[in-house]
Amino acid sequence: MRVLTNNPLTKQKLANWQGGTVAYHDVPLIGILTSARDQIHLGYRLCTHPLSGSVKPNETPYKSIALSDAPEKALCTDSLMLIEHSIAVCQHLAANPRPVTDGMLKDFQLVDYTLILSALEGTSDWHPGIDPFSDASHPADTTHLSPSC
Amino acid sequence: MRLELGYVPISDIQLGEKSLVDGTTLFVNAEEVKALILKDERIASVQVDVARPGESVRITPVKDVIEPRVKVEGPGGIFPGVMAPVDTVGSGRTHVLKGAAVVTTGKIVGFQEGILDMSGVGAEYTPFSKTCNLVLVIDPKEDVKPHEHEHAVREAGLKTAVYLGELARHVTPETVEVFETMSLLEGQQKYPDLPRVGYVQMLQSQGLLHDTYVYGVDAKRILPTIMSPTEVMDGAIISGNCVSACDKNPTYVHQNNPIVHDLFARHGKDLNFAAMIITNENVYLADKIRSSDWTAKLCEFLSLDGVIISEEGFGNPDTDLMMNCRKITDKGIKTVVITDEYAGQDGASQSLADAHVSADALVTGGNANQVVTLPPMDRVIGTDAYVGIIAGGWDQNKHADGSIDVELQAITGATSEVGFAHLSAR
Amino acid sequence: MSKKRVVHYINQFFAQIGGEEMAHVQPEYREGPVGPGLAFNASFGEHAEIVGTVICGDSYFNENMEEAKAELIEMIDAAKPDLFIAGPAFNAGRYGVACGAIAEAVQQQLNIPVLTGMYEENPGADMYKTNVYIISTRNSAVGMRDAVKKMSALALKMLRDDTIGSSIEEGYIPQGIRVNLFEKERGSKRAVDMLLKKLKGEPFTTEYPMPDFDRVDPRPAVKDISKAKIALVTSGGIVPLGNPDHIESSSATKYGKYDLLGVDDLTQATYATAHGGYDPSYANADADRVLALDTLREFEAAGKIGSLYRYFFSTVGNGTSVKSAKAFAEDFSKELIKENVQAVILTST
Amino acid sequence: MVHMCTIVPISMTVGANRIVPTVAIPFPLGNPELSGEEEKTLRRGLVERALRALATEVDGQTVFEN
Repeated sequence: MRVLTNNPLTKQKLANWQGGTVAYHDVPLIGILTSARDQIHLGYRLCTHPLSGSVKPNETPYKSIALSDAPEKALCTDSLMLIEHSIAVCQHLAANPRPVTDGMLKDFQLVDYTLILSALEGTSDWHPGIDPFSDASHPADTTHLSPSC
Repeated sequence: MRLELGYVPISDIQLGEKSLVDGTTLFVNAEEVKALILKDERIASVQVDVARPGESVRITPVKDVIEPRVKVEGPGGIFPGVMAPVDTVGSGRTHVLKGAAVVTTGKIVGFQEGILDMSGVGAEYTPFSKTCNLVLVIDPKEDVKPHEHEHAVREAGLKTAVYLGELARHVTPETVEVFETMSLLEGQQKYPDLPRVGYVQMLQSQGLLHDTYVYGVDAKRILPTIMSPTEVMDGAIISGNCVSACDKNPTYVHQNNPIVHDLFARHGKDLNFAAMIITNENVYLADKIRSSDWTAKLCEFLSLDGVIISEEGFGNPDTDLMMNCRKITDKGIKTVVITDEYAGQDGASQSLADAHVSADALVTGGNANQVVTLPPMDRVIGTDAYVGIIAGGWDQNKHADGSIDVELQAITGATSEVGFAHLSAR
Repeated sequence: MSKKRVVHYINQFFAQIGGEEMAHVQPEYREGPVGPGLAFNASFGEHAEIVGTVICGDSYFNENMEEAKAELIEMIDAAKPDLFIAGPAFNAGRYGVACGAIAEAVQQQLNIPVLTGMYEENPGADMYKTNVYIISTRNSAVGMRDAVKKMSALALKMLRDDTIGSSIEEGYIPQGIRVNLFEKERGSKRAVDMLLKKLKGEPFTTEYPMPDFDRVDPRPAVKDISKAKIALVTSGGIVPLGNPDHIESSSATKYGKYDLLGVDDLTQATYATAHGGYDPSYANADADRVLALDTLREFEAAGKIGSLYRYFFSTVGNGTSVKSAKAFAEDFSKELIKENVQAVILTST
Repeated sequence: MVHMCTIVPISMTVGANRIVPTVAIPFPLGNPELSGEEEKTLRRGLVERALRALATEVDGQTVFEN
C-alpha cells in the first residue's frame, strides 16, 4: 500500500513502516484528495475511505489516504465514485476560518494518524517496523478491566 | 430472552448528604462520586454539577450521556465487559432511573464539540434538555495523552452511572415494561403470518475518538454479529465516540435505542422482530466490503423480510450504509435506512457522500449544516472557550448580546441517525 | 393596520374572456379581484386584499414572452403591491409556464415576495420550482379550494415575513434545497412505519429521494453514416487556449461553441482543457485525446462520414448539475436540429 | 448520439443508449504511453466503433465493447 498524506505526524510515524510507502505532500487537504483522484484515474485503487473520521474536511487540515501499490488495468469504479463524491462533499462545506492553535494542530494530526493507523493495523500485510505510539502507551482497551473499577 | 425494565421516575436531582432516591428526587453525595472518579490516577480533578430542564444552563463540550441502570435479576451486570464481568445480559430485570442522566464533559482534544442547552432554541434540538443531568467536569493530569484521557472520561461516566443505578436496586418501580425475544424457530411458529423484521445497527469504529465497544470489545475488530435487542438495554454497547456531536450515539441512546423500542412496539402485531445485527464502519475499504457481505448474509440466513439500517457519523459511514442497503436489498429483503445530511448551510448541496438507488426508503435526521442562533445562558458547565472552534462553530460566531451562531452539528443528539430525535428535512 | 396589497395574475380562461380561441389576448389590468381572486380575498380576510388583477392570453404570453413580461411588470408595479400571486395553473401547460415566468420576473425586478401554484407535472413546475415557491395543486380546477387555501396561507406568511418552512409543511413543490423541520413522530417510528408500508407493498414517501435521471428512447440508427453530418460534443472541457468563455473548472454554468473551420488537429498551442476534475496534463498536451478531431477529419476526407459539423460544443462535466447540463443540451440541440446534424459523438472524461 | 466514455456505469446511470467504452478518464481517446502513430491507430479504432454504434439499431442501453 501507499499512503498519501499531508500530515507530518503520519510521515514521521510511518517512516520505518515496512508494509508500504508514504508519499508526503505539503498541500491543503483537498490537494491530497485530488492527488488521490488523479491516481485513481490511472488505475490505482483506494484502500481507505477519503472521508475517514467525523472531523469534517473543513475543520481538520490533515488527511492520510491509502492507495494500492500499482495501477490495475481496469479503472476501479468504486474507488472513482468514492473519491469524486468525497471531493464534492469537501467543496460544499462552508469554509470556516478557524482559530487554529498549535495544540489543536497536534490533536488534528493525532486523530488523522490514528484513523489511518486503524486501517493499516487491521490488514494482513501490516508489517509495523514501528511502534505506533512510541511516545505514548497503546490505546487501552477496556476488556482487562476488573468489574470493581 | 425476556427482560423487564422497571422504571423509577426521576424529576429532580439534588446534591446532598446521602445518595438515595426519595420519591422522584435523586439525591447525590458529590464527594462520594468524586472519590470514585479520582481513584483513576489519570484524573486530576472532577467537579460535580446539576443541570435541570428549563434552566439557563449550557453544558459543553459534552462527551457522553449515560442513563443510570441496575441489574436486579438475571445474569450479568450493566455495561458487561467493562463495568461488570463478561456475561450475556438482556434477561431478567433491570431498574432504570428514568429522567436522570450522567453527562461527562472535559476537553479531550482542542477541537471538541457537543453543546447541550437546557433551555432556549438549543434545547429544542437536543433530547438531553429533557433529562435531569448530573454533570461531571473532568480534568486529566498534565501528561495524559488524548486516548488515555478519552478512556478515563469514558470510564468516569460509566462508573458514576453504575453508582447511581445502584440506588434504584431496592426501589419499587412505578411501571414495568416487558421485552421478549424468541428463538428464530419459536418466533416463526408463534407469528407465522407476520413479516420477519431485523435491525442492522452500524457502529462508529474508525479509530481514536471514533470508537464503540461491544461487551468491551472494540467494534472495529468485530465481524457483524447477531444480538438479542434486549442486550443493549443492559449496556452491551457503549460509546467511545467524541466527534460529530449531532449524529453520534451517546451510551444513553444505545441503552434506549429507539429503533429497538419502536420495533418492539409493533412486535407480535404488525411484525415479528426477529433479530438485531451489529456491524461496523471501518476506514479500510476491504473491511467495509467484508462487513457488508456478512451483514447481508446474516439477514439472508435469518430469512428476514424487512430490515431497518441505521448509520452513525458523517462521510465514511455513508459508504457502509449504501453497501449494506444495496447488498441486503439484493437478497430480496425490503430496507429502510436512517441517516442525516450535510447539505451545506444553504441546504443546496448533495446531502450524502455516497448514494445508491436501492436506498429508496430513507428517513433523515435533518441537515446538520443548518445554522441556529443560541441565546446566551446564565451559567456554563464545562467551558465554552471552544464553542468558536468546535464543529459547526466558526470564528466570530459570537454576537454582542452573547448569543452564538452554530451549525446543528455542534448540538448533542440534534440529527440522530437512529431516529432518537424529531428533526427531519425535505 | 391596513390590508396588504396583492396583485394577481390569471389567464384569459380564468378571467372568463374565453378559451383557446381567446388565448391571443394581450395584457390588461383590472381593478380588484377577478375569478379565483375572489376566493383569495375571502381567504385573506382582514390581512390582505387583491387590489388588481393582470390578465394575459396564454398564447400571447408564450409567443411574446419578453414583451408580455415587460408590459405586465409595468402594470403590476403601478399597483404598488406587497406581494404577487400567479394562478393556480393546475395542469395547463402554457398557463403554468406563464405563471412561473411572470412570478420569477416580478420577484427579480420588483423585489417583492411572489408565489404561484400548479400541478407537479405541469412543465412550468420543472422550469421555475427552484426559483419561486410553487404550491403543489391537483391537476384540474376541481382542486381550486385546496389550492387557494394553501396559497393564501403561504402568502400571508410571506407578508408577515415569517420563516418559510419545508416543502411538506407549506405544500410547495420541493426546490432542491433541504429545509429542516420537526416531525410529529421521532425518526425511528417513521422508519418502522415506512418499512411496514414497503413490506405491504403500499406507497411510501422517502424523506430524501436518491438522484434520478431521465430515460429517453434510443434514436433509430443512422442509415448511411458515410453521408451523415456529425457534430462533436464534449463534457471534457476542451476549449481554445485561454478559455475565452471562462467556463468554470467545476460546477459549470455555461457551455462554449467553437468554430472548427480550418482546424484539422488540436495542438498544445491551440487547445486545452478547462476541466478541474482530472489531471489536465494529458489533454493539454494533445486535446485530440479527448475530442478526437484529428481522426474525424481523416474520416471526413476519406468519406467515412459525410461531414463534420462546423462547430463543436464543450462544457465541464465536473460537479455540474444535471439541471444545467440538461439546459445546455436543450439549447444547442435546437441548433443541431436546425442545421440537419444527424448524429452526435459525445466524449466524456 | 453515441457516448464515448471511460466509466460505463455512469453513462448507464445517466441514460445513454449507445455507449463506447474508452481508455482512461484523463485521456479517453488516447494513451500517452504509446507512440504518436500507435495512439492515432488506437483513436481511429475507437471512433470507428462509435460510428458503428450510430449505424446500429438498438433496443435499449447498449455497450459496444468491440
